[in-house]
Formats: sequence, C-alpha cells, structure tokens
Amino acid sequence: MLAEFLQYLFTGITIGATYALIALGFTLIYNASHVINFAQGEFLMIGGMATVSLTAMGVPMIIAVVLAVVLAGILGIALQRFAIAPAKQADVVTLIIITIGASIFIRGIAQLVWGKEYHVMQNFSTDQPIEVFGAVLNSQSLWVLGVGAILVVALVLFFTKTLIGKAILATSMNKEAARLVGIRTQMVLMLAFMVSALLGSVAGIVVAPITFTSYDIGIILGLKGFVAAAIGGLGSGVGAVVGGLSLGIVEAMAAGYISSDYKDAVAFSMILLVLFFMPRGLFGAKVVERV
Amino acid sequence: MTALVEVKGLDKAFGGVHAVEGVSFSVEAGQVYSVIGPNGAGKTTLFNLITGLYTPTKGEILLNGESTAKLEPNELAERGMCRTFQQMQICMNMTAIENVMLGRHLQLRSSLFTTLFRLPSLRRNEAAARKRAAELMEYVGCGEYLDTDASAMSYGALKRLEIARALAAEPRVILLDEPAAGLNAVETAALEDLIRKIADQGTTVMLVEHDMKLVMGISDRLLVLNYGRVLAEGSPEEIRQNPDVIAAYLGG
Amino acid sequence: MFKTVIRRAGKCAVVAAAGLMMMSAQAAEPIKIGSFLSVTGPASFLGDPELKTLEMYVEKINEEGGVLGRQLELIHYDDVGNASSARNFASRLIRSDRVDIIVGGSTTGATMAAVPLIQQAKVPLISLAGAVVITTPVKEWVFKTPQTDRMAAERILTDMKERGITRFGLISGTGGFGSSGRTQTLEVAEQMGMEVVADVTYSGSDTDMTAQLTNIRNTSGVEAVLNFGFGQGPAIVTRNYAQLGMELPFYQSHGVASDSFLELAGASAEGLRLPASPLLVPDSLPEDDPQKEVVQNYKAEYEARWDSKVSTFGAYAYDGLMLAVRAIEEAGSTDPEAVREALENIDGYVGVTGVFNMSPEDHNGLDPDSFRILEVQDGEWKLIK
Amino acid sequence: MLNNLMQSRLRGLVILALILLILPVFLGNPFHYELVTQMAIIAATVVGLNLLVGFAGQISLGHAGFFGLGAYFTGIATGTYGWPSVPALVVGAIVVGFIAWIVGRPILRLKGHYLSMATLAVGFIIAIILNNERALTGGPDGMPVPAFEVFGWELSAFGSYSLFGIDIEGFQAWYIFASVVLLVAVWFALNLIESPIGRALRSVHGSEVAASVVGVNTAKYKSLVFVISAVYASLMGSLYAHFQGFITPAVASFEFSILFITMVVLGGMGSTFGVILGAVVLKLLPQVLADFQELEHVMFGLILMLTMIFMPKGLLPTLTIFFSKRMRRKAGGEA
Repeated sequence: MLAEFLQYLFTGITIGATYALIALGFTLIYNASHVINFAQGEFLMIGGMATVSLTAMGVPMIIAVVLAVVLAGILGIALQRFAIAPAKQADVVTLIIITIGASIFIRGIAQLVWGKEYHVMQNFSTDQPIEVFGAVLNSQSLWVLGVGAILVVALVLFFTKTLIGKAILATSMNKEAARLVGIRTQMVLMLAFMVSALLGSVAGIVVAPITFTSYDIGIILGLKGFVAAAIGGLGSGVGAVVGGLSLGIVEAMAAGYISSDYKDAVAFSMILLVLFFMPRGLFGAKVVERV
Repeated sequence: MTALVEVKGLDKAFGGVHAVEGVSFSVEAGQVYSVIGPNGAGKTTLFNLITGLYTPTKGEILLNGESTAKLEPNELAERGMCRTFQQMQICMNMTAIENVMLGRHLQLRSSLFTTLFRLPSLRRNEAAARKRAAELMEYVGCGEYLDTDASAMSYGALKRLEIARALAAEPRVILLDEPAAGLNAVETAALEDLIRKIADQGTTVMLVEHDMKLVMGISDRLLVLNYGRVLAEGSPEEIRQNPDVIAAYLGG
Repeated sequence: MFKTVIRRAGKCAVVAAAGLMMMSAQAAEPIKIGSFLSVTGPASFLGDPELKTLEMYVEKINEEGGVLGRQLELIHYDDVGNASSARNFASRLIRSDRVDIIVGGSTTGATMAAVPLIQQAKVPLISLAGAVVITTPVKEWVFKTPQTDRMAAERILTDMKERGITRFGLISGTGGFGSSGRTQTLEVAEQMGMEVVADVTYSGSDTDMTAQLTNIRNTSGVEAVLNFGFGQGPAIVTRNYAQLGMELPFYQSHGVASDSFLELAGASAEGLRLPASPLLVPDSLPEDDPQKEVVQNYKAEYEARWDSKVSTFGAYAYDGLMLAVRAIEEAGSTDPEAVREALENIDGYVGVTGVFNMSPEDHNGLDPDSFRILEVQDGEWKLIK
Repeated sequence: MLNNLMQSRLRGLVILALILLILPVFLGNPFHYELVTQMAIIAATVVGLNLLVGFAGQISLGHAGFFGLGAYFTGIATGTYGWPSVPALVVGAIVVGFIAWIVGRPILRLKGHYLSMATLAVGFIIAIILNNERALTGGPDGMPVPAFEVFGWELSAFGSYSLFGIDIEGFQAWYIFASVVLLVAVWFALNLIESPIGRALRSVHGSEVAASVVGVNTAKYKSLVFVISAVYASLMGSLYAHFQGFITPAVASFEFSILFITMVVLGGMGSTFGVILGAVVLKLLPQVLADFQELEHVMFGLILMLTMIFMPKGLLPTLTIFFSKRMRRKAGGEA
C-alpha cells in the first residue's frame, strides 16, 4: 500500500517538478509583460534537442548543455525583440496568437534541422533505480528535483538581491513608473524572456532522459506548464511551483487510483475546481478593481 | 419628505485600513447633495458602496427605504440609481450614441426571438431609443458627436456623454463622481447649468467634487469627509462656517 | 466606402480564385498515384518512412520505364495525423488532382475518415493503417497492406499460451492504434479463454507510465504484460517497466517494430517479444523463405538511399505501391473498376510484409503467420519462430 | 446616419451573398466546392464565436468542444439510433446549449487568462470523453455519419439532384445549402449585435462596471452569449459531421479550438465579415502551403506571426482603415 502510494508520489513529483519549471517560465514572462507565452514549451524542446544533437556530434556533454542553454536564451531574446515588442498595441488574445505562431515557426525550423525522430539522452548518473520503501525512483528524478530546487533558489536570489531582478519586478508592477525612475523597460522585458528561456531549456535538458525528446515535445509540456501556472495563480512564483507539483501529483494519483483513461480529465477538472473557489488561482494576487 | 438614500454607520476596510468609517447621512428626494473632502478621504469608496460595487464591511444603505445589502449594481439601477465615474467608464468599442442607448437598457427589454429576426417592434423601440438618446446628447451638450466612435471623442465630451448615459436610464437619483475634473472654466460653467437642469426636473443628484465654487453654488446639502470619517454635514452656509472644515482645508 | 467594399470584395474573390486555380494544375499523360500520409505530427514515424519509400520507388519504376509504358506521378499531401485534413486531401486527390489510385492513410483514423468518400468516388484505396475495421467488413474500394491488429493480438496471445500464460495485464495507448488494439486484444483473449486481469491506458503525450505499470504490478495473478501502442509511448513504458524491476514476460505490439524503438528503449528492451514482419531480421530467414529476397532488397535499397534504418511502416508503403502497380499492369489500364478487380484477385504477391492473397472477402490478403515473433536479445531482434 | 448604419449592415450581407453567388464561376472542380462548403460551415461557427470573443470580450480556448459535441450528437443520433437529421441537429443544439449554460455560469465569473484556462479545460474534458467512450463514439478512430436527410430526401455530396428543373450535383447542392446557412448565421449575428441585447454584450467588453450601473445584468448576458456561441458551434458541428461523413475526436480538440480563435483574431475581432475572411484564409492557407512540403509549418507559423504583428486589429479592420485612408488621401489630392 505504502509502496504503491510512494510510487505514485515519486512519479507525480518528478513530472510535477518539470511542470513547475515551465510554469515558472510562464510566470516570469507574464509578470514582466502580461503575455501568456504559448511558445514556452519550445524553449524546453530547444534545450533537449540541441543538447542531444550536439552530443551526437561529439561535443562533450557539459559544453553541449551550455551551448543549448545559450541557444535558448538567444531565442528568448529574439522572440521578445522580433515578435512581442513590435506588436505594441496588440490585444491580449492577439499576443497569444503571435506566440502560437512563433511556436509553430520554431517547431517547423527544429523539424527541418533535427528531423522528426525521438531521441534518447542518457541519465546524468546511474541507470540503476533507487529503492525507497519498496517504491523505485529513477536517479534522474533526483536530478530534476535538485536542479529544479537550485533554479528556484537562484530565481529568488535573482529577484531579491540583484539590480536586474529588482528592475524586472519593478517593471512588472508599473511599467510607466519604472521607466520614470530610469529603468530601460524594453531591456528588462528582453531579460525576462531570456531568463524564462534559460529556465525552460534547463528543464528540457534535465527531463529529456526521462521523457525522450523530439521536435514536438514542447506542445504538451508547454500546455501543462500553462495549466500549472494558472492553478497556482498567474504571476506568483510560489504558485507556479505549487501548481506544477500538485498537477503532477494529481495526474499520477489519478492514473494509479482512479482511471488512466480519465487522468487528464481529472487534472483538468481540478483546475476548474480550483478556479471555481479561487478565481485567481491558489496564490494569485487579489485585485480590487478601481473605478 | 422621506429620505431617498439613507446611509447608516457605514464601514469599509481594505485589509485593515478603513477607507470609510462610521458614516451616516441621508439624502432627500430632489436635493443636490454633495460629498467633499481632500484626496483619499473616501469619497469614491462611499459612492462605490452606495452603488453596490463594493460590499460594506459594516453598516447599511437604504434606497427608498429598502436595504441594498443583497443587491447587485444592476439591481440598484432597476430601482432608479445610476452614476458616473471619476475614471470614466465609457464603452470605447461603441459609438457615442450607442453608449447613451445602452443607458436605456432597462427600458428596452426585448426577447431573443424578436432580436434575432429583428421584428418590427424591435425596430420601432430602437428608433425611439435612438431619438431619446440623441435628445439627451443634445441636452448635455455633445449632440454633434452622435455616430462618432467613443474612442475618438475629447475628454470633456466623454464626461458629458457619461452623464447622458446615466440620464438615459431615467434614474431617480444620479451619482456624479467628479464630473468637473479636467474641465476648463467654460466647460465647468456649462456643467453647473446642466446639473441644475437635472435637479430642476426632479432628479436627485449626488455629487463628489473638488471644485468648491461649483459645489457651493449648486448644493442643497454637503457632507465633508476626512480620513473616511464625517467631518461635517449641513447646508453650504453651515459648511463654510464650520471651524473643523476650515481647519482641515486651510490649516491642514 | 461602397466602392472600396466592392473593390475589396473583388480582390478577395480574385485572390481566392487564384489560390484555388493553383491547386488544379492539370497534366494528362502519367499514371497518377495519390497519397495522403502523416508525414509530420504525432504519427510522423509512420508517414515519414512511408513517404520516403513511395518517393524512391516511384522514381525507380519511372527509371525502369514506368508502368504500361506510362510514367508514374506521385501526388502527395501531409495530413499531419489529423483525420479531417486526411479526408480533405483525399477529396483533393480524387476530385482536383484526379488520381488513378490512392496509396495512403498512415493511421486508421485518417483512413476511415476518407473511406466514405472513397466508396462513393469509386477510386481504389490501399491503406497503410493497421486496424481491423478498415477491411472488416469488406469495403468494395478499400484495401490494406499491414496485418490487422486482430492478427497481432492473436499472434501474441498464441505465443503467450504456448508459454503457459493465461492471465495477463494490458496497457495501451489512448490513440487510435492502441485503442483499437486494446479492443481486439480483449476480444481475442475471451475467445482463447485467457483473462485480462489489469487494463490500463496512457495518452500519447504522457511522459511517465510508472503509475499505470505499478497498478498492473500490484494486481494479483498477472503472468505477463502486453503493451499495445505506438510512438514514443511504448519506449517509455518499456523503460519504466525495467525501472520498476518487473520481471514478467513482456510483449509489445507490431506498432514498435523498428530499430529506432530499440535505440529509444535501450537495454530495458531486453527480453521483450513482439510480432513483426521479417524485415527486422532479414538475414535470419531460412534460404527457402519466399520473402527473403524481397525483404533484403528493400532493406538494402532503402538504407542506401536514405541513410537511415528501415522500419516496417515503410514496408507497408512498399507493398501498397507494388500492389497498385501490379493491379494496374494486370488490368492493362487505369480504369478504376478494372484496377479494383485486379487488386481483389491478387494472388501470391510476395511482399515485404507477407504474401498477399486477396479475394472479394479479404481485402488484406495476409494471414497471421506473416507475423514472426521476435525477441530482443543483446540489444537486437532475434527470430523466435 | 441611422439609415446609413442600417444600410451598411445589410450591405455587408448583400455583398457576401453576391460573392457566394458568383464564386461558383471560379470553382474548377468538386473539391473546390467542398473546400468552400467547409469554409462556409467553419465561418458560421466563428461568426458565433466572435459574438463571445469579439463583441463580449470573453476569451474561449475550448470552443471546439461544443463543435465536437454537436458533431457527435448528430453522428450518434442519426448513425447509431437512426434519428432524422433535423431533430438530431435541433436536440443536439439544445443539449449543447444547456451544457454551455451549466458550465458557463461558474466559469464566466473568471476574467482574462483564467477564463481562457477554464474554457481550455472544458474543451479538453469534452475531447477526452469523446476519445474514451469507445462504445458510443468509436473512440479515437472516429465514427461514420450518414448523409443529411430531410423527410427521406438525402443531401449527399455525391448525389445528383434536380432543383426547379435545373440539374445540380450533390456538392453544388451542399454549397448552396452551406451558403444559405452562412447567410442566415450572419444575418442573425448582425441582428443580435445591433440590438439592446447586442449593446449589452458589447458593454460587457467595453466596461463591465458601466454596463452594470445602467442596469445590465452582466453575468446573465455573458451566460447568454456563451450559450448562443455554443449553439452556433453545435449546429455547425452537426452540419460538418453530415458533410464530412466521418468524424474523429479531433473535431473537439485543442488544436481545433485554437484554429477557431485564430480565425477570429486574424480576421478581426468584433468584425463579423472580418472573421469570415479569417476562416477563409486559414482554411485556404494549408491547401496553398501543401505544395511547400517541408516548409509548410515554418511558413504557416511565420505568416500567422507577421500578420498579427503588423495587423494586430486583424485583416479586415486593418485593410478597411488602410483603404479608407488611401481613399481620403486621394480625394484630398484631387480637391
């Protein structure tokens, strides 16, 4: 019984950590620019695919990872600079469509460059699973959790200790005021997209040994990340982490205990339930409408 | 005369901060009743409470003797209360006259069936509503804008448009939140005439306004708020001579 | 204003018309082979090798002088794994491109979406998709080259039974292939007196199936596990299976019969069995096997041309094209009815997938023995029987 | 000016009717007819969606769910249970409208991205149910749908008919049928927008607060427009199912929902004729791009992105502004 429960929990936490990292990326961009970036999943794909293809070309793993992350960062900046920034007076929905267009485009390019096959990435450490109270844990799960935790801590430090982080926060709260105190808001937005892309690509790399990777892996993971961010409350970092983990765990528990046919439906019902009682997600900011 | 709007011990706190605290007063039908006070005194919050946009933390509001506690803004509108906003609420996705015709919403109930097939009855009612709306726009002084997109109108014109929309609902009491803000002297004078005209036709007017000359000129009674509390209440003459008000406004 | 509207409308109409015209460029001479495949999208691992195969053999046949002295022209569209666009492209092939025969439909959904159209337009279709519903009941104009999923289920369950297994756990994908395979497996199991004690599913986009497998593992009486699905899902299932340390005999369906599956699943695939065409083990076939030469040739030609491993899916397209060519040759024309009849009377065509013997009652023409049972040993496919 | 406004409404409709009337001249073969027929059905769906998105300002990323429900209701009722088409269509629309009403009440309290998330979830749940209930829906491989029939008279894209003494083919008959449906759908939408109900809907977008203080029950109107757009989707889903002859759960998929909303945004939110243009463009584009093979998706993404960046208001509104500006400049030059 316990072993079974633990097994579902491990599964849920691992995949949930991935959702959380993607959700954090959403949150970052949402905070800085109020854009829901449907291309978020593509950062994840770029991370995984670039690393796999570079290592296949004989580049050492570490360097491949760094190059992949840099590539994703550049892509993030490009996305902001060439797709989001020019669409100044665009509506929220219009921006969503732009990011959807961007994700189709990026995916198309990735398919041309890397082909359509799924690719394997080796576990970072041993292939031998770890046993805990009769449940088994893939060693890569620890990597996902560890890297996820480090990234979360780094993000917190980034936003509270560094000037750039504070500038992003200030811009997210009030763009005009930030500009008045001398923050170059366009620069800050670009940075936000870049950091978000870095997050996504790292997530894509650590999770690739578990999920495999391919040019279209970003679609569903990106979507789940959006779901996680919405559960947690858009714009809340804590919310993204909690939302991601709880989505992952609910999925795993539903698959194990309720019905594997309807596990995704269970997850989506959970969102409806959360939003029904908390219209701004678990940790979303409460906004009093000013009139 | 009975009180049209009666406010009893009203309290509104936002996360522990009292924006309005222990406010009581009553407005009688036909009056021009103004609420004044420095910025942040809680005037707009008071209006938001009265019109049902906020729920009071404590206290009660009676409209024509009926408690408004469970009523939504639209239900208050059905009972004859309408308002304008300090930060204008104009539907920028419509033309000017459509905004005013929106004000006639309650008078224009039509079934979905009638609407989908655009039956003659609907066309008749629409034509009448349009005529009335045009009259009102003329009345408030923005008659030249009729089919202009609201987004293309000047600030002053929009202010008047908002009043026309509120009037279109044929309210018994109309709440105007800083109608003169951002208007020049000529426009303000026109506004004063307008408010007087509205009051003369028997509509009760509640007013939040900073322009003292305007307020003192047209109000029957005044309520002075300071830090959410009532500082004074009375006729313009009484207020002018109230030492607390003088201290608050002049001595700071 | 009125003028602009009219002018704008006019422009729209012209643009639309130009767009439509572009799509109907006509040519009279060559024999037109139409094809709609899932070259991109979730089923691209089917459509991609299928298209490559069609392209390369159409070229080859043309170099060798074509069919009936006419060149072949391949007209192809990508349905992205979406059934509605499959139907639309089928319509475009028939009504706009006016093809003589269609080889295609990578997935059952895509094929079935086009079937009503095909039946009414009376153009022969050779489908490359697996489910039994495509040819059972028989549809006059619809043929298919892969073995049915029912045959696969029969083959797997027979093998289980021979190993003394009667109770097994079933895990399947919720996509068309897995879902249909699941239904067939349940039916066949009942017929053969076997019991499916656990029955779980995963969706095509799932990235971890540990929860489902744990569920099976904790069901008492499970003697073996069968996974029916395709895409990357079964590879993840295989790896999770190994991670959970499950030791029961493990079966996969023919949906993963390709070398790329071995690459993805790695060492965790060790010992699993599946039914597949002999394409994966051409050299292990006995010399007297009639398929040996065809299989070896296809494998060699494909790998030389595309520099990538063959898959059994590409072979479905090979057989589809060759059946079409043979039928046209035997009919002596591209008259649809004549071609259809010739297809229906194909007898003893030796293909990569198996030996085809069509009849008015059987538009697939394969028997379950065309499936060989393979086992993964030392990271390679081994022929068991 | 009132007369003008009236005329401009009907003028658009008349122009649309004229286009539909002369379009057959350009249609070279039955496939073209089919494509245009599909465009008309999809266009009518997005005209309904536009009432929700463009006019009432509520985002829906799950609209294909209702379209799919309508399609499957028709498929199951006519195919499995042998109902005639029209009752199936009507009952389906009522059922879907009711479902939309039940679902809509709680989720329409949500705003912006949360509403889009909730509608996305609803759409997904519907798609998952259609996918999993194999006994009823045939599962992921889909189900066949009989031809549209009224009193035993079948409208099949493959039949031949005689209408008022003129012989027409099935695909032409469907084209005429779909054209009429589209015109009626547009007429209803236009009537709705230019009415007290329509103003109430638009005011929910313009300023919910303003709407409520003049007596508009915003919750009720949001619900109403949600139901109306769902009914549009259901009816069109039913017709689509009959026309296609075969449906799979893809008709209720997230991708389809995204396609619908993209048609609305690309064509021009809040412009009834704009969204029709959006539907035409997005239906035509894959057919045109199909010839580019490998580059198809790259080009599609790029076109989508660039159009939205440079025409954020959508195709038709932007083009209208562009042409009227040029007209004005020309007029100024001549004067």
